Amino acid sequence: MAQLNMVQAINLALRQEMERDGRIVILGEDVGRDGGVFRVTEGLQECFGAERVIDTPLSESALVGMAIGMAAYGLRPVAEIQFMGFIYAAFDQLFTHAARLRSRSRGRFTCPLLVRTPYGAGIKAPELHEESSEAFFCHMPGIKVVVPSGPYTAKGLLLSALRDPDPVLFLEPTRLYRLIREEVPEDDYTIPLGQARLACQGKDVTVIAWGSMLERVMKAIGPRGAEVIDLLTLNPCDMETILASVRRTGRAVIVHEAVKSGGFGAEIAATIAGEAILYLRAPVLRVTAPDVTMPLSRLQDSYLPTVEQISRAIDDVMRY
Amino acid sequence: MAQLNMVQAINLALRQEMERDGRIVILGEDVGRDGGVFRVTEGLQECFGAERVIDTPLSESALVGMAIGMAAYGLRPVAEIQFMGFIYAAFDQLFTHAARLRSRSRGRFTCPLLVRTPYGAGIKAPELHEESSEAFFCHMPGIKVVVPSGPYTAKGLLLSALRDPDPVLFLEPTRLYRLIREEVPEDDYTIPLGQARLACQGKDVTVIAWGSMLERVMKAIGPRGAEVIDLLTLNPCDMETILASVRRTGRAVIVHEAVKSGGFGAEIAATIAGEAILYLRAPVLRVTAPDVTMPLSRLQDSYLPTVEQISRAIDDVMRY
Amino acid sequence: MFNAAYIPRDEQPAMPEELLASFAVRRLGILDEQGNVDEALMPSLSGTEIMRIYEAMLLARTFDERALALQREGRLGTYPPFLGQEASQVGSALALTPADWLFPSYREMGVHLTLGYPASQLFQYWAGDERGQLTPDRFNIFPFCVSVGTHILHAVGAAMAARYRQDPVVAVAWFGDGATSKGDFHEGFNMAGVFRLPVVFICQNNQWAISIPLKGQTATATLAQKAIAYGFDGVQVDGNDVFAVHRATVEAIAKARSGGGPTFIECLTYRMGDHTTADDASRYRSPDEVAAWRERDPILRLERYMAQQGLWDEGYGKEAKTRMTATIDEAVRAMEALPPPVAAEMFEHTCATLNPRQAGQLKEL
Amino acid sequence: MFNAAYIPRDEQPAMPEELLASFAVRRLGILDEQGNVDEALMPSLSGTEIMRIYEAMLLARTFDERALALQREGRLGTYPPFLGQEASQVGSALALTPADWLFPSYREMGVHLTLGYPASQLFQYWAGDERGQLTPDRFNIFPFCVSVGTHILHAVGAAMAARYRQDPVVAVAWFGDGATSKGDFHEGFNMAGVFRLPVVFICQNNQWAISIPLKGQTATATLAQKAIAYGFDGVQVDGNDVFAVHRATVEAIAKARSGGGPTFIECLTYRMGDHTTADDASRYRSPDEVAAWRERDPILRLERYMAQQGLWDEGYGKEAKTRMTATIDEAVRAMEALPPPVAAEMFEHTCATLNPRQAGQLKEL
Ligand SMILES: Cc1ncc(C[n+]2csc(CCOP(=O)(O)OP(=O)(O)O)c2C)c(N)n1
Ligand SMILES: Cc1ncc(C[n+]2csc(CCOP(=O)(O)OP(=O)(O)O)c2C)c(N)n1
Ligand SMILES: [Mg+2]
Ligand SMILES: [Mg+2]
Repeated sequence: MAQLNMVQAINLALRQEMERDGRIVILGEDVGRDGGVFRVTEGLQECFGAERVIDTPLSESALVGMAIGMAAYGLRPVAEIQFMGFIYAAFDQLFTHAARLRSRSRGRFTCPLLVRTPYGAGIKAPELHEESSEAFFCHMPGIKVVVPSGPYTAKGLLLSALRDPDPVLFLEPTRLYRLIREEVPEDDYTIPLGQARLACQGKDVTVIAWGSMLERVMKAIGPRGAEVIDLLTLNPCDMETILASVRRTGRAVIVHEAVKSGGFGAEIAATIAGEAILYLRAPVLRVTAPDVTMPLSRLQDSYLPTVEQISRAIDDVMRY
Repeated sequence: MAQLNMVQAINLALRQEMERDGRIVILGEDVGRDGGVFRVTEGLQECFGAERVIDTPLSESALVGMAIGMAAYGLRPVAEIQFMGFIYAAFDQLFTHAARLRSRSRGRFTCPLLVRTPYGAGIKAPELHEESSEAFFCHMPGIKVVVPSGPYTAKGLLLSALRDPDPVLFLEPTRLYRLIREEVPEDDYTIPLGQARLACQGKDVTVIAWGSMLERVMKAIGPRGAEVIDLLTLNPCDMETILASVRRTGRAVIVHEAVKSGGFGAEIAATIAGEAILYLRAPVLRVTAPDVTMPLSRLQDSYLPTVEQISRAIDDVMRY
Repeated sequence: MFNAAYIPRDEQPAMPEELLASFAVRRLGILDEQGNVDEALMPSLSGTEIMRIYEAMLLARTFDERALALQREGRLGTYPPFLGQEASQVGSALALTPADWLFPSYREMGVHLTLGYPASQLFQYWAGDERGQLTPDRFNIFPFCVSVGTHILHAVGAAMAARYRQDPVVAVAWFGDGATSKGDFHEGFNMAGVFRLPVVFICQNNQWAISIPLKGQTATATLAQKAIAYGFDGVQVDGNDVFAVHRATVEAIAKARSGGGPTFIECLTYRMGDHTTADDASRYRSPDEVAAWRERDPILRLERYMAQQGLWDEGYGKEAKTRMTATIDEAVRAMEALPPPVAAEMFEHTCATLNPRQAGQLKEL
Repeated sequence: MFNAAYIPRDEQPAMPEELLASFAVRRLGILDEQGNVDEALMPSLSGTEIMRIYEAMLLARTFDERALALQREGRLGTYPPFLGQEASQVGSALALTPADWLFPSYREMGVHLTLGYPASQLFQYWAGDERGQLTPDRFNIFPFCVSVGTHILHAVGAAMAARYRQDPVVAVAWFGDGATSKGDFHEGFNMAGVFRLPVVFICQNNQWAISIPLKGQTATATLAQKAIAYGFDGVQVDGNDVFAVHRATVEAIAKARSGGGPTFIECLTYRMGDHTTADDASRYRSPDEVAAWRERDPILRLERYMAQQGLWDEGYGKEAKTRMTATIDEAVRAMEALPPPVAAEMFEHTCATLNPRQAGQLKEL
């Protein structure tokens, strides 16, 4: 077993699965010769050829739309959107078509499409390079949304996603790309989609997070008896794990880096309010970015939830 | 005062405001000669000319993108998206640009743009003609989302929206277009954006709805002591009115026709769970469409929340 | 330092420049309104084959007429008639093999019918039941695409996949003049050009996009010339001339199948009916314009040609129409005999499996 | 009935057809690599004007060099150098009036500087502070657009508004070769054509979109020919020839201002540096290619021409560079003297007023 960072773990998963499954084809801007702007697809074109690792024109809607056609035909396309801030041009193809093809054709055509994209803030890159708009895609029946929290989960989730019969949006927290190294088995292992992970057990408060916020949550909990849930899959969301935990702890704090209003934290809080209300001993708090246009890098630290804010929210619910 | 339906009320508001304000220009597919597929802009091109009521090519992204440029230049464009199911192609322009122009230019350029679109189900039209995807736009700081519930609110809200300094998405429930007639004053009156309306007072349960669901809610409440909140503006949402009511009633039911997961009902329930938990006497229930791809017309009645389902949810929370 | 230094325009004649490249757009027509054909261009079709073409067009029209009637009786929902576009649809459909992948818009029922897609399912779809879109296994026909132009990309993707698999398959997309204004048209055409894919794009330029006439859609004289922007061939074809449409499609498919890349075929035709049953075309176009196009009816001119050739007379015309009507009667009966969809079906195909939340919602039904 | 009736392709030669329309794409070049000009095409510029052009290019280059240096020192964030594109930027910028509306991508700092946009604000922006985008009132320059190609529509809209207001204003959008693949490029061009708007589209075809070379972006031989798809003129210009760029832009602006509609100008140039400071271009292109383009440096060739004309010698070149360096030094000082942004500023411009939720969040800061 090797110590890998997340870029390496994803690269490894792609490489191994491409060896195993000739239907997998990667396409995107700069994914081939350049190996991707984060080097996630580095070496894959050399290895599998330009027919399987395809550099495309600058054309996000076409990237996803073509991949839908390829998936329906029987391939397993992996489309890379260079940064999540450029996925909005492909929104129509994702929502109108990828999410609905199975239903519209009553199962005759399916869309085993994987869309990968670097996601989230914290790298002080230019505008639109640090978006965290996962909530949009969690309101699309038919699409799965997956967010790994480290190299190990990245590989296991990616292998599941690559084998899923339906479209999966795979959001890769850029801040984590090279931040964490973990043991990542060479072996084929999968982490099932739709199942959250208990990052740490506790009985006094449930803290729910995903992606790069998980790292801050782990720093924030300190010695308090916090149970930390690393969601891993946002859609479909493992509400059963969340509810079971909240029913035990009676307290919930949800942390995400997207703006609060309409963020995915709302769905979690709403589900708790609908199905675990009798167990609650405190308000369900959300620690998120404020409801403002995302600023450029110099104000990023003020925009993103901090360890202190998370810690304060935990204190607040504990005090009830 | 005349008895008008919603189509007539919106037409009247547009006409009166165009007379008052030469900066208003309407653009869209079939809005001119044809008067719009629902006849909302009927007669306006005759009245104001083809320079002010502009038939455009079939091009939703350009419709919104151009309107952004026009708004920044100093006009007040009103862009019609023919049906909400075709707005997704304009998602990028709305989210990347309309919502952010003021912030990106630090106030130098603004975007007083109104996007109108027929919205919601219940008319048994073809695929994509009955979408209810308001939640996406409630996760976009910088954009307001408005949903009238009848002819009177339509005119008053539209006049406010037409005078708002920032982009507004105005969702017109197609099912209500000709369903209700109401007294609609000829006079200039506005209903402020961001303020909910108490459709009916009560002290036992708060029911929150908007658009065409309001009509079903009013049928469902019966003699029970329900306080019904007609949201009118979804973003920014009048949480203060909701919280005040729930703090009185201790019970909340939220009704919307969009699918449940990630729907705007989640934000409301989450806010209640975060800020009125101590007052709650029952779970916060959401009555919504199920988390499935929207079916064609023959299954629409099974998909949309019914009067019975709403009524049952009210009973459920009352029983606590 | 440089305060908007404006250097005034000098008073010289319009700039002489070096010629870099030149392009031509051509038009194909074989069968004229009087039923005469250009023998040099006419494909060598047997009498039986021509009768097959004719009957396919007649079937399409009979379906279309019936659908309109059913809609008026409330037995179908909103319906988009294709009256006048039969030559474009049948002529192109007949150029395909069952292995090809088809990507229709919402107005190509003539393509489906020509290939043998069950008419009952077409009615079922337009009655608001998505089971009508469950394409029989012997075809590769994508569901109707209501969001204009967005399916062009799927055709391009299928062509990419077919090439990857080295299958001798061509992807064909049909769309209207309005679709040429959409971003996806552009992105798809560009991809097809860059990767030289086996795909044929067929635009039925019926000259209207609801109430927007062609000149409100584009400033170009033809749609065919748009292919110049993507580095492959575009041709304009008389879309009411089934021989020309057929010939152009056969050529384009052969080219695509042999690695020659994409072709854009503009079929210049006319939407003789309303946009849909929810539309009233008399609000935006003159009866004269419609009447002029009635003269160019694609079936009429084929009948004229066939009559010249001794392949058609009124008796045969009536007998054929009776047969088509019987076929369509049968399809209507079959459609109406289908059990209505049940609510649980909504849950069946959102994903391969239900997630726990959906399962809970299904239980609550 | 009609089971995928496939009528085999007849064995005839490729179809003869009627010619419908033909198109040409032209190329404009005035100043060659040796510094010789085509006198017939050369605009009548005074020595002073030529020196102004030269100094504008020098200022742009000096800014660009400094920005790279600052980035390496961690004083700027990721930065996209425009080395090699000075002629395209300065030549086009000098054709504008302050009343015109400008829509840059992220790589047009040379346009800003030429017009007199404060260099300190450009540095401020690239240091990650959006206040750098607060365009001074005397200009109508939109914020940099990072989402490739999406700003083209804003230029088209501004042109529409200017026409509605009957203002003698032209909208100008700059973008790269990569942007021509985007749907918004297409939708914007189509709208501009249909409404014949006063807009000029300037593509700096620097032949790379990060690692994607031009032939991976389009199957066409030129980008200029894409205008044929929209019914207006496209022209290819030597983008390293400041006189040609200037002349083509002056002509296009004059045409637009006088109601002649849009023009597409393709400036064929080269990105001599990395895509951004986060990129390493040596991964995907050869040093030979870059070296060949170094010979075509737009400043070098202007110096050669000016030397011929007695307008340039090494002494003047050095003196001018010293002045530009001082200007940029001053801008850096000004930028670094600015107070840092404070958190509350995030809340200031999302909407005209704060909503109650935002107000609450601001209080919690
Ligand atoms: C993306 C999108 N925008 C708007 C509509 C509404 N609409 C349906 S058909 C149509 C006109 C289409 O015209 P064209 O492409 O020429 O096809 P035709 O209907 O003439 O066959 C419009 C605007 C739609 N279905 N999809
Ligand atoms: C819509 C979009 N997709 C992807 C990117 C990431 N990206 C930034 S620049 C670039 C290449 C742009 O190439 P081109 O248009 O030729 O402009 P250049 O950078 O060469 O000036 C890409 C892919 C982006 N900024 N926007
Ligand atoms: Mg049409
Ligand atoms: Mg480039």
